[in-house]
Amino acid sequence: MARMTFAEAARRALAEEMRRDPLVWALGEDLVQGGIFGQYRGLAQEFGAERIVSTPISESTIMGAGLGAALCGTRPVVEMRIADFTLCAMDELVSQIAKVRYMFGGQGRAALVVRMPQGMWRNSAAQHSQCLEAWLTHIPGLVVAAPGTPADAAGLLKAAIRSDDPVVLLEPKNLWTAEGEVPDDVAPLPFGVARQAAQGDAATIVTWSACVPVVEQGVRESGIACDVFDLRSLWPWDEGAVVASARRTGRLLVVHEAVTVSGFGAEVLARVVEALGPAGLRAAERLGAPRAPVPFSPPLEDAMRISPARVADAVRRVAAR
Amino acid sequence: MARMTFAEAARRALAEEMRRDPLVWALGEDLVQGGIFGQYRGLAQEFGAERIVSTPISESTIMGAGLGAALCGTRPVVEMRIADFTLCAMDELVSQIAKVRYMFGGQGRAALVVRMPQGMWRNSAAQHSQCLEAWLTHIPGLVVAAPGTPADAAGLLKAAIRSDDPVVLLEPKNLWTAEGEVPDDVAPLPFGVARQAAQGDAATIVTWSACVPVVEQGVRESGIACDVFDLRSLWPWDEGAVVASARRTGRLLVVHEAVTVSGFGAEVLARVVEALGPAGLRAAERLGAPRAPVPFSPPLEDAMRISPARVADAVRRVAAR
Amino acid sequence: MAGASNETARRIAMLRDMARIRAFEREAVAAMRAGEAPGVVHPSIGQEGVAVGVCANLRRADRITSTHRGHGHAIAKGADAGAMMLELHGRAGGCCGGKGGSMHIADFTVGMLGANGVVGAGIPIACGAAQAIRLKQEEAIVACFFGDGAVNRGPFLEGMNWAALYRLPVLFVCEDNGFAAFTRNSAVTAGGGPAVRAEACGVPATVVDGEDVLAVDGAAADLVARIRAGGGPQFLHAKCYRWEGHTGTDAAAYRPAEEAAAARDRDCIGRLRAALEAAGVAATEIAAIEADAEAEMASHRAAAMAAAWPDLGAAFSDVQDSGAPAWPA
Amino acid sequence: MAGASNETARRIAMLRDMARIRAFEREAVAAMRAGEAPGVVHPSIGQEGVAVGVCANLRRADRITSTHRGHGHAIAKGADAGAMMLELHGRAGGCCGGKGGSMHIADFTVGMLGANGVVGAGIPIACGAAQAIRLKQEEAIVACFFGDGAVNRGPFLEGMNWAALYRLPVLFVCEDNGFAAFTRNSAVTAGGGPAVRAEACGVPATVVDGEDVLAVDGAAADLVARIRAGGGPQFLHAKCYRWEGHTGTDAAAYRPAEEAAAARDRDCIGRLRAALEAAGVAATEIAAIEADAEAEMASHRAAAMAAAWPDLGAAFSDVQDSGAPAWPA
Ligand SMILES: Cc1ncc(C[n+]2csc(CCOP(=O)(O)OP(=O)(O)O)c2C)c(N)n1
Ligand SMILES: Cc1ncc(C[n+]2csc(CCOP(=O)(O)OP(=O)(O)O)c2C)c(N)n1
Ligand SMILES: [Mg+2]
Ligand SMILES: [Mg+2]
Repeated sequence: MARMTFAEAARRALAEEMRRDPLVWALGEDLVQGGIFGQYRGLAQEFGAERIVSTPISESTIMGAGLGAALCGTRPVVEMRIADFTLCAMDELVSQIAKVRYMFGGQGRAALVVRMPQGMWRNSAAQHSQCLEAWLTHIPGLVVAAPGTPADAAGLLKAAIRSDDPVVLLEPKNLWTAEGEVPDDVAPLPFGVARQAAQGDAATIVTWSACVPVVEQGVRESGIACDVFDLRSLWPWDEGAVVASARRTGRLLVVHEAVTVSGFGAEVLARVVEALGPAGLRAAERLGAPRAPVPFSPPLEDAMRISPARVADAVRRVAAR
Repeated sequence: MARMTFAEAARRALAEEMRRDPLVWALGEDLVQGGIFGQYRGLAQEFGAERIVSTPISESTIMGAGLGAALCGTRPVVEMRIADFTLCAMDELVSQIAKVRYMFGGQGRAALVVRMPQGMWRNSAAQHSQCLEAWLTHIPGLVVAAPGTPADAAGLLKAAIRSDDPVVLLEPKNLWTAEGEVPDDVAPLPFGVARQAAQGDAATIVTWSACVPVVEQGVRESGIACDVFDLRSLWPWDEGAVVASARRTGRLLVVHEAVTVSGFGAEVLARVVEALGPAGLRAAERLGAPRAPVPFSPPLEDAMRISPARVADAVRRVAAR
Repeated sequence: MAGASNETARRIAMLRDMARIRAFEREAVAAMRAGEAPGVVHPSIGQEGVAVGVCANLRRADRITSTHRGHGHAIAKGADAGAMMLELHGRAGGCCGGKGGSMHIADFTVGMLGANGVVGAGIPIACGAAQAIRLKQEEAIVACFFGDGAVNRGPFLEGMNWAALYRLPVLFVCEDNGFAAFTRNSAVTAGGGPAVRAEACGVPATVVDGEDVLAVDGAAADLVARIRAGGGPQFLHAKCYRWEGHTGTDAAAYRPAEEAAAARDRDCIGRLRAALEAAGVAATEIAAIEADAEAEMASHRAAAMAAAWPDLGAAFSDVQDSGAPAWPA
Repeated sequence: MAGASNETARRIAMLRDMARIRAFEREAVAAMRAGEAPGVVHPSIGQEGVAVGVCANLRRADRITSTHRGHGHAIAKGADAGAMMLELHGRAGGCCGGKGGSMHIADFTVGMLGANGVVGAGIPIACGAAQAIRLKQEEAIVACFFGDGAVNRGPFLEGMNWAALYRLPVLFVCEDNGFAAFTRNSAVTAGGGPAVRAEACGVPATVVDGEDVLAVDGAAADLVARIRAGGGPQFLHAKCYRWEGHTGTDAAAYRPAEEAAAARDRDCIGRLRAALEAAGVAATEIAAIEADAEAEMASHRAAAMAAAWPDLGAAFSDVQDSGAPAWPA
């Protein structure tokens, strides 16, 4: 165990995978310079410019070349810089990468990772703050992972690289510098297994990504003992654990940074209601962002953010039902 | 009233709007040739090549130019050919068009329409069959309309053109040739007002777009009297009517062609559960596509489609709860 | 005369491939019109010389990426035409298990990495394939086919720059049939055309008469040799004409009938036939090749009509390993 | 000598604008480093000559589109620097109500259609703006600014072709400062560069020393005149250098210090200052202009720090009319 930042944990995990498998390589803008969050620092020196490839500002081709390279047997790590820029490569991700195995009847597979750091990061405004995880869970063919701790950043990145499915890894921009304990020998995490962060009978709280520490703190502040799940991966997601808990507590609260409307919280809520029947629950609610772009000004941005205090309020409300 | 196809109703509505307002114009591939579904037939002859503009295969610029043209006071109708190709223009739609008014503090508005015919159409396979309405409802700034009848195709297109908001119009590819009664003088439809297609106390059935006729028939086949709502617009959507009905019937079924996981059905279900509390309902379910791409082969494609028989089964199941 | 007869044999092989492509597509269009092959078929009839002239210079280990109009590329690269015909009919045994259809025809066993329903989408894929080939130190190149319409899409620019920058082993082949769907491409394209655009991004370009398979073959041989020698990407702009409409149901009313008729007079197959006859190959031998091609494809079509539909489970397989869909209730 | 003095007055105005941009950005970077201006600031210090030389030839009715590095374009087009400084501080009264910040600076009242956080995104927008101008028969043109990094994005190709095809009144201005974020752009760009690419798509191109505002002014005057005369789009490739890092916090360790120092010696402001002094303008007059600019921007910064935050309701306004978000519970 060692204490380190999210970025450092991710950096080490990638380095370890690149040492293990010479077919792993990474491509994206400014990678030789270390990436914009330092998550590639030093890797070009160790692995050379053929495996840590700085690219032009050509998002369609960064993504599409990742696919071509996967079809020819390498394991590319496709760096999108931030999730918003993936919007410049959506055809490549959704109509090509996600579908290639299926539409060619299993002849080829897109064994690659798309890293797309997402979410708010102090005052980046509307075009640099989006959370798009719900979109990706809607797309057949994609695995969607969303670490919320440094250890999981490492474990999920390793799992993503070794997976034969295309895996989208949503790293929370706001947590790159957050610290946590990371095992010396990080094992790849299985997809679809939540981490239970707290236990209690009052309610079942589900969250992921940047909201993980916020929810943990908010639940503590509420003083109410709840089951808290950090999903870690959104597709597949740990429906079994969440439904079992909700059956016991009878109360579900899903918290995420993304816009509430058509966010992944809707899917979690809907599945739990479908699984237990509405009568099996006393409360089922979501806490997310209003359906508005993210504003620049600090107090305005804060008004859109999930805070521990808002989580605590919601926990109290749900627990009281 | 006259009987006509969906495509013809839409064609007439656009022609009427273009006659009414010289600032309305359309751009997209093959428009001078009438568009691929005939929905622009004859318009180039009437309005000339400056207002019915055939463009290169440049989706990013078709979309982005629409925005620039709106910011300078015209009202462009942006034709995407099919929704799947919008994936080539997502940055322009999501990070530019949807956000421009907000991020510039109201200085400019994207008063434009994006037409994106969507969904399955006999054996078009994975890259030409996607339903992406849930994505769009998740994006602040966008209005999302989804007509399911020829009359609504006309009324919603007129409303979209006159709206000062950017409106995405999802025309169901499978219904272009479907016929229906269309008023001689089509009025623009207000957004957020559902059409109630049937009445009954057994359950509340919600649907839209290509599933409208399928659900109407399936409910008839079930022999069970239900409230059936064709939402017509998905953002805003007629939460009031649906919640009021579900309060009475206690049973909700949402049916759509899109993949169930993270589809807009999840949002409808979640809102109804949040509004009534889970205890206010005896059943809440969704019927959509499995999380798989759309296959080519007819029997495989049929296995993914919503059919009247599957709707009837679901209605019986929900009504029995 | 071993050289000459080798050369004649090579030309006869090219004629056979062109005849097979044409016969395949004639059957495919007929099947589509008869309602036997579902969905949409984009025939490349008249353009066979490009696919064949290029692929004659490729090895099995080489890869190709293709377009919505991809039957010819697939057959020229050695794909199994029977499995392709099954695929067009959506039947079990189709090269994509019936899940792809005409627009997603593929045969990875011969390096055919897939047709594509999105214009220009093969360009970035080809670039990445070439990067993988380099990383794995394989001896192979990539040929990337696309239409003239694709030169107006962003990925065209990105891919040209990318391939030139990393000096990738890619042969870009622009099949310029003059049309993008129902629009004459010159009506929506400015500047000096595909070759000029490629060169502006650092990819050397060659223009060739795509209706002359020997010219294509000669140009491709030269370019492929340069690429194999480590010379970086090359661009081949092949001018041709699409005899049929955009799809099997498009009557192509947007262009003069004489124009299409004139293209038929320039037939790539007819020209090679004439050249072979002039070189002393018997007309009967050529006729037999063409008859064989027609018989082969007619039998593939009959076999496809007789074949079983795929198992319904195929609709839910090969999506993904983690989080795969369950067979619905 | 009225002509000469008019010309001198014009040059003095250009000097003033350049000095104001530089002073604005010095304050902005300082405010960012002090933690007073939130988020990220991309300074264009050293590149002022391009914005000013181009905008000196624009009228109020003309439009511009801009980039993430847009302060200079905005000020040169006549935007209110005080409202801009408020915006950078996220305060009420900011030109975007505090909702946009530095990367989304805009002033529609002077035709500044907005900075953009997405590289290259202004290119299609400029094309559409020009189409609207034509449809409305307005007398105006559009100037579209972008960096050298943008020439590797797909929309660059699409937009060049589009503007040339429809002969739109657009002046494309490529501000080539040699870097795309932390990467030297020549290391990721193949071929003959921005001008060659534009010409390949049918847009005539001119290359100019962007560190010489008079050269930029002269070239822009010529190109703008051609555009106003209906000559279709034109491309101006202006070579310059970014004195600061990519953002206010980037130390630019990826380039030699001498290179940046050499660029400072070519200072566009210094060169115009020298030219004016040579033309007989008093050094004191020039010093006063620069001092005024500094005083103006210092006072804007002080005003911004004293200004109120926006009303919280602003977070929920101007999203859309139909389906607008409710103030959260
Ligand atoms: C991105 C995208 N836009 C539009 C289409 C619709 N479309 C299919 S084929 C085609 C024309 C393509 O022309 P070209 O590239 O010249 O190929 P050709 O059909 O002539 O072989 C169009 C517009 C598409 N498939 N993909
Ligand atoms: C589509 C997209 N990709 C990546 C980025 C991240 N990014 C912001 S500025 C920049 C460099 C842009 O270089 P250039 O166009 O030369 O403009 P400059 O910063 O030099 O003014 C990059 C890569 C972005 N904003 N948009
Ligand atoms: Mg073509
Ligand atoms: Mg630059």
